[in-house]
Amino acid sequence: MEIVMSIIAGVLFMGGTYLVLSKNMIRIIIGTAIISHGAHVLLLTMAGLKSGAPPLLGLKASTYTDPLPQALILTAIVISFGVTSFFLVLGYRTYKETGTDNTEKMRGTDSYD
Amino acid sequence: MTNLIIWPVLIPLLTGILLLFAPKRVVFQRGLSTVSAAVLLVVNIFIVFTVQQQGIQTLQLGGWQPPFGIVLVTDMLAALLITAAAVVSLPILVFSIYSIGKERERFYFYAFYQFLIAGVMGAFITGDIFNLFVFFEVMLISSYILIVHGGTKKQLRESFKYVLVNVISSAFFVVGVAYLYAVTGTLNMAQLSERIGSLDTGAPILSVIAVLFLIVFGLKGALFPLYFWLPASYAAPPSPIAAIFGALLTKVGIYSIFRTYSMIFTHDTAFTHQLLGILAALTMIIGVIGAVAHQDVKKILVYNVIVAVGFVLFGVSTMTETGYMGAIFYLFHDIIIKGALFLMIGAMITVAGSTHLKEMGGLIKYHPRLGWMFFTAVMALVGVPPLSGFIGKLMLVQGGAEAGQYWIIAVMMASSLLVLYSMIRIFLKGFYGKIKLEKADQYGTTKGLLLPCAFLLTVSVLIGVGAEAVYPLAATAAETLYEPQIYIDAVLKE
Amino acid sequence: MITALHLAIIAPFLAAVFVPILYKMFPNIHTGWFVLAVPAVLFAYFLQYLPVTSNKETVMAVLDWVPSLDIHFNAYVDGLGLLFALLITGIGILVVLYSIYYLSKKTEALHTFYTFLLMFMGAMLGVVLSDNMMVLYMFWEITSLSSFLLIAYWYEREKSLYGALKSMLITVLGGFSMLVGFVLLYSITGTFSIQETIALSSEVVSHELFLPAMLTILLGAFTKSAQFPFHIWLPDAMEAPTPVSAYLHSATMVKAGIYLIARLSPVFAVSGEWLWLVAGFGITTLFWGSFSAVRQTDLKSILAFSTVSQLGMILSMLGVGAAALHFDNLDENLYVGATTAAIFHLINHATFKGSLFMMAGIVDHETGTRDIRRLGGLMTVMPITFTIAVIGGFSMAGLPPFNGFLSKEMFFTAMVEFTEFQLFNVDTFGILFPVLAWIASVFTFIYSMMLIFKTFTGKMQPEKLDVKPHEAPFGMLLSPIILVSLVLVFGFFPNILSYTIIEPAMASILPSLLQEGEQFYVDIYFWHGWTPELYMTLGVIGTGVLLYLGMKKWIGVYRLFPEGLSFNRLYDQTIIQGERMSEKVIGWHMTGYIKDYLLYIFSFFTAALLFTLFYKGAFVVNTENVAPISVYELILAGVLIVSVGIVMFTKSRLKAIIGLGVAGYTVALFFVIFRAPDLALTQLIIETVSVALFLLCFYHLPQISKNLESVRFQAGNFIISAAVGLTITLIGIAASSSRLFDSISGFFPEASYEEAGGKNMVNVILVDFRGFDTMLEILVLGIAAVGIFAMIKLRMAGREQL
Amino acid sequence: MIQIILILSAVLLSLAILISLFRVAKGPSMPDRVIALDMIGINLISLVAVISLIQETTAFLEVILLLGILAFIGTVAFSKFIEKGVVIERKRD
Amino acid sequence: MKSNDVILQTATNIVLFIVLMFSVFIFFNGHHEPGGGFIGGLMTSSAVVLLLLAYDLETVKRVLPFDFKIVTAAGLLTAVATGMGSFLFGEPFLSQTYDYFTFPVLGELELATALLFDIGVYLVVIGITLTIIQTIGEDR
Amino acid sequence: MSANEISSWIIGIIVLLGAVLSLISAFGIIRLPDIYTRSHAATKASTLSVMCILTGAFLFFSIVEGLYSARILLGIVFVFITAPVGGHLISRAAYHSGVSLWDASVQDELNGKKQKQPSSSARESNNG
Repeated sequence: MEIVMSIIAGVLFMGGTYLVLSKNMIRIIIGTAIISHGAHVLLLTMAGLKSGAPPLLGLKASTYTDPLPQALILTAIVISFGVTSFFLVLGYRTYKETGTDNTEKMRGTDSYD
Repeated sequence: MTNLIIWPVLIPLLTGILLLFAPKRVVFQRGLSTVSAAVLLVVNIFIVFTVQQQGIQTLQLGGWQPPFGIVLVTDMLAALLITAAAVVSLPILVFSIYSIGKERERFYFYAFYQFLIAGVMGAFITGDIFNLFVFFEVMLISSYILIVHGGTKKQLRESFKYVLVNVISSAFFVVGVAYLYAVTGTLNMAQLSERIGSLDTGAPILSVIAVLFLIVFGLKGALFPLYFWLPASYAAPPSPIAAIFGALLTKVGIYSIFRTYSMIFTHDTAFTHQLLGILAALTMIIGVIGAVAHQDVKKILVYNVIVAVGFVLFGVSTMTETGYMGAIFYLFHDIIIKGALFLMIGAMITVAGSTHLKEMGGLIKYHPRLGWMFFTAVMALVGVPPLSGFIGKLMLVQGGAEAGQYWIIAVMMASSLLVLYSMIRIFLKGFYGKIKLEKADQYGTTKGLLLPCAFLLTVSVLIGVGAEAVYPLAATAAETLYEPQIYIDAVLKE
Repeated sequence: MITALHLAIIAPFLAAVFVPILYKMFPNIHTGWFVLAVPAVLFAYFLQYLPVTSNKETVMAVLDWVPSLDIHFNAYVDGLGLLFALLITGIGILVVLYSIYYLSKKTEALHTFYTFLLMFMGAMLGVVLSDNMMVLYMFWEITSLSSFLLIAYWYEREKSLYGALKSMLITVLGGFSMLVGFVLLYSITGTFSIQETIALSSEVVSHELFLPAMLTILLGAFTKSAQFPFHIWLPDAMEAPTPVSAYLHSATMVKAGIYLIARLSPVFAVSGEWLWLVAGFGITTLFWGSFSAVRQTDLKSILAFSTVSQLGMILSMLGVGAAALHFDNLDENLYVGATTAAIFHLINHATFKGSLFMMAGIVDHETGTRDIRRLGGLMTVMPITFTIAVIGGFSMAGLPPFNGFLSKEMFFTAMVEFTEFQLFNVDTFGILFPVLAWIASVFTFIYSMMLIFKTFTGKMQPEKLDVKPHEAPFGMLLSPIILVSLVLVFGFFPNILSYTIIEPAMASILPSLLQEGEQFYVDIYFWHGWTPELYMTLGVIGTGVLLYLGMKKWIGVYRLFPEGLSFNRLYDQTIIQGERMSEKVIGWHMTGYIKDYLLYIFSFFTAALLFTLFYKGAFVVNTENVAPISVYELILAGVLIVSVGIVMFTKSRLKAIIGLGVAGYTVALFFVIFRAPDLALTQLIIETVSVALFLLCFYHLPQISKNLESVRFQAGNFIISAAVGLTITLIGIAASSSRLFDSISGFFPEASYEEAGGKNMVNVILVDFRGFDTMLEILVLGIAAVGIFAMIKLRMAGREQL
Repeated sequence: MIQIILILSAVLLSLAILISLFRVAKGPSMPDRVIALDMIGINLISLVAVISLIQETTAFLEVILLLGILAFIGTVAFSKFIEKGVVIERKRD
Repeated sequence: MKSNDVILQTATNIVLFIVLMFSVFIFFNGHHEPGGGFIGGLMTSSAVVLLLLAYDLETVKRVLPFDFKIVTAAGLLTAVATGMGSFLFGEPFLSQTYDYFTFPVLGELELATALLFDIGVYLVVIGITLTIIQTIGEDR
Repeated sequence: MSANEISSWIIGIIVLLGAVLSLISAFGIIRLPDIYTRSHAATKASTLSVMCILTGAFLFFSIVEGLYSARILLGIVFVFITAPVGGHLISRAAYHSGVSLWDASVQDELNGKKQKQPSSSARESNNG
């Protein structure tokens, strides 16, 4: 299962990277969201899968899944939510101000002079 | 076990939160943030002395013993860096009071500034790799906002790129933590160091992870093939924001490389550190190329930020105690002098109304103090004794010689010369040369802007002249990095 | 402990601080009068060391600065140091005196001028009186900087800035190189003290770093002393006010390199490379400088090239003098004489060159030009100046009875004797030395004559002059008069210097030749009999006169050296092409397109990681402890992949969002499958809220425009992204297959309830074990939200600012 | 035995999701896709329930309820977007 | 465009009640079962999102007349202050404690400072979601 | 066969029934000709399927584990309330955004009563 999940994480990264490399602002933003999914899946996978019950002591199981990565992922998910929403709004503000959603046109005249 | 070392994070954090409550009361915003920055400076200096006298300070947050809880660790390196950060944050704040404008002030500028400082402080003192990630995010999100704050076209355009690159690098950071956790099963830096140190035979996967972390931190720290985002985005925001970015943000990335490559990934130095050394040299080269290529004062300075990255990381790559000390000295110096230079450039721009050198000239006639401070700062940057850059550079050369990396020393000296060339050009064309603007034509005044610059410059001179006083601190810091066992003992053994 | 000696070094700096204040306070008094006190007092102070050094005693005043790095501000006075200290302060007095009349207190920014000048003076004293290499380096760089500032003193002139930049770049280049050399020496000896290094010189010579250390230090000395091919900065430095040229470029700064070579001779001179390099570069510079001087038309340019050439001469004598170290027996040692000559000429050069510079300044000041094509016939209007020029010029040309003649004779002696030296191929190529020396002397003779006669004789051309020339005021003439009187004094009574100054200085340069209580034999006299040297001198005069008179016929020779091949042009082109190249490099890769940047970053990411992975053999697959797979999980994996595919290839933003939602929900389902309820909950809500946010923002955003990307572009992106995905997957498999340690998480099940009072371990970790993370995480959220608010509400667009 | 039935059910449900995804990809109209998304959401609820049965754990019961709520919110948001172009109106007229 | 949303609004009113109840439940239960401040806060905000979808910004502003930026700040302050509370007892920052108390009607309950911390989290999450949505929603 | 085993068989069958229903409705989504008919499959059949499965789950936890979970019941109620509303909203959105009916439809009651005003997103929905 770890191998399958590694592949899934890889696919998510691939998809995200592909989108991020496109010129369109929306696709780039969606791409970053997918990349962060990939990172979260990978973090969960790397901790080892299905090694016990859900980490709730109320279940009275003998072994539990590693709770630490789950807490980390939760933190990471929430942070990436904050960042993604910021990025999204930044995208649309940029569009409104510069009048383009094509990153090729966002080059800036002063890249070097 | 004291709560002392949480304060560097808490002071700006609390200040920032309090500032959120009354955004429109500008006087309150200014006053509180200035006071808090001053208090922070005092506290951090106190921490330096505490660390010097009592050794590494740790704080087990929530009272949980490491590695299970998060532990804050202030060794001398961290203490020095938080102090340097506090030293620059105060004058830059004062500078921005005079130059940032009411509108930005009313829209939480100071709060974001404080949060940025909190993030930087935390990144320096945390002893947990995931907590480092979280602090990075605090710092980054504040930097995203500061870079776009005001919402001009240029800012929006550049911050889109800036955010994108950093979002990706954050994802890579999580990936790195994931791999590291899979292999070592822990997040605590001291335990990482201990566990990886205990491996007799090489663990090839750790080399891969080390390279991954180099990429992650290199992205934040603008290491050679990863620096592309930096020049335009640092040149976009107003001067005080550019100053705090130039002074601090890349330094956090550098610090992280420093920390991980001196304490954690030491199992395969033949490969990883050689790579780091090569990249550092290339960073210096590309940095000076950029600095020489531009005629825009902000850009020139921004590329010099990249050069400094190369210098410090070269020190790290030597893996010698002298090299480490050189890197520490240089890092400390660079934080302060880059802050000073960005502020002075800011004052220049205020007066000249342009960032381009061809629009400037003869500024020294009406702004002699600014001009001579700038000249001195350039000399400090280049490493002319007795100013602050010298000791760092000397020890970097010594460390490089100890490690036998002569060709990197040559690169370093050559790039120092070009740094001098690029910066003295600003002096020659901006302050010297035909007078372009008579008194009446100037776009702004330097009222209130010179004092912060003077403060930073004074600190720089004091570090250089009083190097003997700073030396034991740097030596302690380097010792801890060179002998990770000291750190491990302080964190894991009570 | 701070001693008087330290104070003497620091005094000029301290005085420099007060100069602007005095300038403001006493606007009616020329600031120079205050400044004059500094060199005067210091000169008097240093004079009292004369008896000390002539008794072969040295003074070391110890002051710790950064002892941890072995940096001590140790002042050291011996014969060599004192010689230079006296030169610096002595010439300093005259230059300041001269400048008082040269620079008008009405139009010039005197406070900056004297601040720089005093800084320079202090730095020079520091260079020659420091025992510690790092302190020496410090003062060395300060001399470069203050000379930069002095050259750029008229900062609105384009040429001043050009010359200043050039001199700074070249001398600082040398300074950096020298710093590296010092560090290399330190890594051999473990000390920065020059005297201690000299004591350890035998170790140094046998060390493998010896040669690199020597070369880098020599580079420093050569650039500072304007040795070929680094001499190009010196002529351009003539843009400085003349007092500066007289001071820096004749007597002091350029001699710092000579000082360094003399000072470090005991360390390096036993090696053959040293002998060749120092003597070789010296003689080449001597020739090239004198040869180039003849083609100049500007008085100060002639003097500049002449300085270059004279410095080369001194250096070559020092180099030849080093040959003495290859013989133990002092009595039979002929080469010591070369060192004597070097020091003697050093002093002589300061006197005649200083006076000549001042003369040029006077001419410039009184006629408004320094161009010899516009000058002529000034002899009658400026008789005193003419006399100065004659004495200085004849001395420079090496004519008796002036001091230049004496040292020139000794120089010839040294060169002739050098051919007899039987080591390091000198016997083969050594003949070049006297030949070049002789040719150079001829040229020296010619330009000296040009200097005197083209300016002062011939027809006056008042129509070419802006002002009507007249004799300079007495104050301005005073300094050069003093200097030419010294020329005469040293010419007639050279031996007043012999054992007071020259011999102690030699003892510092060649200490290993002296036993306790011995001293060098220094006796300088006019008549040596009909020696080859005398014939050489006569030849010089004869040939020189002929060539000077027939100059029009052969001056075309210089056109054979095209301007395009000169070192000056090399420097200019390096700067211009360097800038252009770097603009190209930057413009080429810093395109401003974020896509390019990401491509570089991703390429490096995959390349570096995959290389490391396989180079290190880290890729392993271990299926021992992996979790089992169910069919439905595979199907769900398929769902996830398909939904990502939908997002990737769709052209509709809504479809992309739906795809993203499906992907997010599927990820949440995987969280369920892998027993992470809290994660599943969070992921679900966040996914939903994000989708709502996307929809909300879509109101403001356009459709994804079609046909943006070409197929090739897409294919390229796909390859890169596939490589990124592959990298992540492969390392993931490798990492999960090589778990080296147990996770620390075994702690949490017990501690959660027992110590933290919660049954949901994830929540307990979030609020307690790692509550700090959570606190910061909500901080991130808070900042993001307020930031979004600020970003939307605060619009300063339209007021683009810097 | 019951495990096999449950896994079989899970497989069927996943297939249903995959098939619905086909509709998401194919369209042709946007509401079609949203319907398919809604369908996927509902199937996810079932799947979570089945997985809880397979794992014999009560840990995911919250997820079931939450998924119901969120699928609804999602559907409302999408249909409003399709209908009006704006998800949250400033003021309804 | 005018539209009749009676069905949606009626359904929302019922659903909203369930969601809010559930979010409170999930918030308090978080220490022992899946849930907690984040999820509780997010659920509450998704309830408000539903309300926004069914009605409009003005209406919701009337119902919930808060400045959500202040809510965010207050939440942050609560969380940090909880952490600093441990200074009073000379404990490290963010030390949590808990105890069991017997209440007259409710019987024995566990009270933990962690709950206070979670309230901060809860407030922040609500505050930020609604700040963002309101800000974007109002932007024209 | 113990009572427990019987009940688990019953549960199994209910769950399987739900799963099969869900698959059938998925086929409906694919096979049916236009959006309005597909919406039937999506809302009606899958609501039934999810209720079957949830009932199965409720039974399982109450009988086997002895836990009467209000959350599952609430979930059933919830799906029961929201599924029709959701279906209604989408169909309405589809109609308003101008998605055409199946050619074989016999009746369009709203025809003429409501103006078709393609909104910005409707354009999008058609070109998607």
